[in-house]
Amino acid sequence: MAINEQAILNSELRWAAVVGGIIAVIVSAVLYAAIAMHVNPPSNREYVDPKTLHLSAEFTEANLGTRIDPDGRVVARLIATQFEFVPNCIVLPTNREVTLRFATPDVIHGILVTGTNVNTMVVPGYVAQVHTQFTKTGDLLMPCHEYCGLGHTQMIATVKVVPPEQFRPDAEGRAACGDAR
Amino acid sequence: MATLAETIPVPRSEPAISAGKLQVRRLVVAHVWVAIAAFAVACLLGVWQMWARSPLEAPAHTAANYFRSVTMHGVSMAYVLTTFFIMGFGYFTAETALKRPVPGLWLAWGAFWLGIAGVLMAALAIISGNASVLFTFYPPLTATVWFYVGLVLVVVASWVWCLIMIFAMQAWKSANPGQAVPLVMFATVANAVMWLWTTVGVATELLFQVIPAALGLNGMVDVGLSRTLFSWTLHAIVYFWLFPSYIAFYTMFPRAAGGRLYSDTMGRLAFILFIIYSLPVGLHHLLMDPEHSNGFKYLQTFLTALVSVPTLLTIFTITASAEVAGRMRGGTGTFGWIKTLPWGRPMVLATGLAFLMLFWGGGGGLINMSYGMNAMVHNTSWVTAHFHLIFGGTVVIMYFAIAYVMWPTLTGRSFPSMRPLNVQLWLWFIGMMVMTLPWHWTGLQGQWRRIAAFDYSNPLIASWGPWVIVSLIGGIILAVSALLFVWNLVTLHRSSSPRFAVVEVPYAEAVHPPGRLPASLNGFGLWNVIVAVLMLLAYGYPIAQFFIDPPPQAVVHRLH
Amino acid sequence: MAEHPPSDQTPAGAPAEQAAVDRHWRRLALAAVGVAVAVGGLLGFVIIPAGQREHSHLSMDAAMRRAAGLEAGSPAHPQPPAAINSLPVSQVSWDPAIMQRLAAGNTARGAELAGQVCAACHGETGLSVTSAIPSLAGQTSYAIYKQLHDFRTGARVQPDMTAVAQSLAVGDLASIAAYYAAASQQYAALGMRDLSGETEIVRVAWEGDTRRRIPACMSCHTNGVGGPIETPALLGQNREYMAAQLNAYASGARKNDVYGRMRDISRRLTPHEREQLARYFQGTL
Amino acid sequence: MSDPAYPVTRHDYAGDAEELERLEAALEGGPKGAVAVSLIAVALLMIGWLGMYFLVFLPRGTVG
Repeated sequence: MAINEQAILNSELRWAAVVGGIIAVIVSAVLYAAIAMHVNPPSNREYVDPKTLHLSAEFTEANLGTRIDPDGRVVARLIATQFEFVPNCIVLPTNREVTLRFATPDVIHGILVTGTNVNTMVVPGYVAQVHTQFTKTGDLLMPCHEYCGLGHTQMIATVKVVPPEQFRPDAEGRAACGDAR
Repeated sequence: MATLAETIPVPRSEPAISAGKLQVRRLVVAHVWVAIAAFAVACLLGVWQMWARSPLEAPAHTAANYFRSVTMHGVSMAYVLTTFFIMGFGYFTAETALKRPVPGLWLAWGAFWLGIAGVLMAALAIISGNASVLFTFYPPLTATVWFYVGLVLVVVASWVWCLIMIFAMQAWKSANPGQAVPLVMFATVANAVMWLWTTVGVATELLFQVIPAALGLNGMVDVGLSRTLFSWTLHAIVYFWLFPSYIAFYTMFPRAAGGRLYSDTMGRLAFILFIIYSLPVGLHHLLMDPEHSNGFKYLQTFLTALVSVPTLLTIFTITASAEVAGRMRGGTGTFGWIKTLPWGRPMVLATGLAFLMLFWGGGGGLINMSYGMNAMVHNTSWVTAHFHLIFGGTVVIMYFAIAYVMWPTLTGRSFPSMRPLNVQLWLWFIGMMVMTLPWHWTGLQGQWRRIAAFDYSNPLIASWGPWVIVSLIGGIILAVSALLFVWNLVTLHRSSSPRFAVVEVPYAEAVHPPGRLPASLNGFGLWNVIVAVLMLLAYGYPIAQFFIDPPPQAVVHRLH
Repeated sequence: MAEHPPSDQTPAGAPAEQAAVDRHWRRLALAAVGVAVAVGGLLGFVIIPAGQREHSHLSMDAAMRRAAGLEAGSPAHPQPPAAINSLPVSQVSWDPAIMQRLAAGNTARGAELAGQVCAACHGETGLSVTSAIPSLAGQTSYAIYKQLHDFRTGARVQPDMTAVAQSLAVGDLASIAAYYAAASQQYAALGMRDLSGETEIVRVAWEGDTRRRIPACMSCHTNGVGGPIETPALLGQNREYMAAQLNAYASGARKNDVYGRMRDISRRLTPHEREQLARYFQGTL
Repeated sequence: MSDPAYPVTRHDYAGDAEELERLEAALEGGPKGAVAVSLIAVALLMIGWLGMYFLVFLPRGTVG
């Protein structure tokens, strides 16, 4: 029964309460993921100069790839550049916190790892950083997902996720894919 | 094109003030045909792009051609089709709703030709291959300056339109003190007001960063700042495109269905909510970007959740309006009224199909905007599916329906049969679903965007192949529908059927037509203040941070 | 039927009454928006970092600073140490001073140096005298400067060039690079040579090979395509020189390409492809 | 498809007593149908969202 204008507005207000409930559910689920599972969108306001990236201490060529940092954390450092990733393949263990750090010397790139939540833009001027734990093993694709120029299509890397017992870093703490791709 | 169509006033409103001739007729037809031309080209390019990404061999398939095509597709759809259609529709509503001549028609024609010049500039730049940067403005990859200047001219033309719309409403209000601005005009001006706010971001980016870079005046660019300024525009621009659809939902659909608008007040509130919540939410396009902090991303995620409110309110209000119509036509029971709706009328059918597609597109959008959850789908085909459902599914299908309402008024002829119109709408719906549902599926598996071809020798990618072919079929259906749309309008221009002397523009009335309204529901002063405050809170520091602690800049990569 | 049309039910009437209604609406709107921002801000800047900091062992202050973007890193995770030292492969830096110098274009100093030092091998206008020596015509100043600088620092080794580059100041290298970039503009015809090659070679040159992750040569190696600014143009370059460089990259004998891009790509190409690409890009007049 | 005069369907808006009577009758019956349809739509929407959240997003592991 909604004949007079007030009755119509009341029905709309009741509906607005339903809408509010939906938003509350979504916001709560997001908060749960953020607080209980430490899920955030990757955000890292850490500068690195793209013009001198190859001269920087961290993102020099010999320093790229997976390694165990002095504090025991697994960190992979990669360069996204027109039109490839350096290195082109990285190896990482499952069920262990890993950090991926990306930088670019040229234009905007982006990465995702197929079948996982690993996803970030790689913006010149910043270190793009993703903390994650891989839950399954396999050779996953890591393509560039932001248009970066005519060679964008060929810009794909491999993330080799292995069981912890197969993750064997060398004496310096480095682990590489070897010839595998 | 022969004589001008004549209009008669809607029942129960003041008599028409002019001699009854629609003065904006040629202006509207010109704008809408430019929009349709761009749309048709973009549809055909879209099919070729799907073909190129499929396992099938596509002709002329090179990376350079692909990115040229994607750029043309995006620019034609997002900037040309929308802007010209919205301008044309705005002039149409201003005269038919206010029943006054639109002020500054010569200025409107000037803006039209300015926009045409801009479109030609941008189109030639794209064809030359020196603007293959897609339709987004993301330096350091920088196109030739002609591309950007051309698009700036289109935006300037739209600003002229905004001012004309605002001025038309103000003039009407002074002539009709204390009266409610008709909802259709209120909404049109709401879009103009929102668009002026929206374009501040992209205009700043273009004028201070991108165009100087394209000209070679600066060799470096602050990439984070440019992305942030573009994001300012990137969400609200979608609502700029969507506004005509919502205008049709509120002011055309209820009448076409044979009933009344359930609530005029809720319509006004929905349009106001679009103005205030579509702007301070653009950072959700940068959720995966490193240059913004979690806190601001969360704040804007929260505000994005609120922008679902006007859409969900609209769903209810329009469904209730449909129920009123269905019951007036004899429907009974909880669902019986659905059957009695006149589904043979294009506006009714289009609204129903638009809601179905909005369900999928909006549902995908709720997932995209959910903070960390965006990582699951960012820059995958899922997102492509989402915005094609919103754009193609809600925006464009209602543009069709609006054109089918405007054309009899503009040509003075009625469609001999509704069948080709309804077939066209059904084809569009089927094509859109067939194209986008596989994209959701492959996107969840990680199929990424913006590449010219897939390497189907990879087993994972090979498993997507059949789905890509299915979506190609959807694309072909869409292209057929687009061509049928053009055909439907052309036949009306060429029809030999007699012109009728009087044409009524079928705007819906509310169950309770508004009397004297609060100033806030009859104008935009308050809402402009609120937008300013919200933008300051949501975007103030995220933009200021680039000046407080300037990040290292990147070398411009020019494409010419 | 009395309700139709119920215009007297909507707020109406005297202006004073209307003003009160308007004020009510203003307050309501501002309050709604204020609450929305306050809740969103509280959750984003306080509650989430407070909930996440346990995992990152951060103080509340540090977690909130990260949430607000005042310091780098996620509130939920410890930040890895940034600095680990190793040596770069090339010392070239695109700092604004050098960029400005290169952009400034041709100078008398550049012309003079080029005439004295370079022209004997590379020609007055950048067309070299033998196929083993690269032509400089058609190259950008960035491309020429990059190589000169690398010769100077030893990042790239070739006895003659190393000696030449080390005898000149960095600023002079930039002047020479700017001179040749300008002097060779009239040789745009270089890019108009006839190109022909095997279908597969043409495909690699223009489209690349996604399966082997080889981007098209032409997605970078032509001016104005938006690739890395220091990339040399290939059209018309001398075959013998190009083939030698591709092979040197493949073997690792040459490694001044930043991040090993060309070393990687050259290794993915077969020796036959390297030879044929060099032949293809030289073209015929 | 026998609606040749569309969009000129003035009989829908006769504005006479008969029409207003029908309108009033229609309002009497509503908006329970609209409530039902809208609730079903948003219920499906929420099932979809929560399904994606619990079945796809969370199992794929933490990210940040």
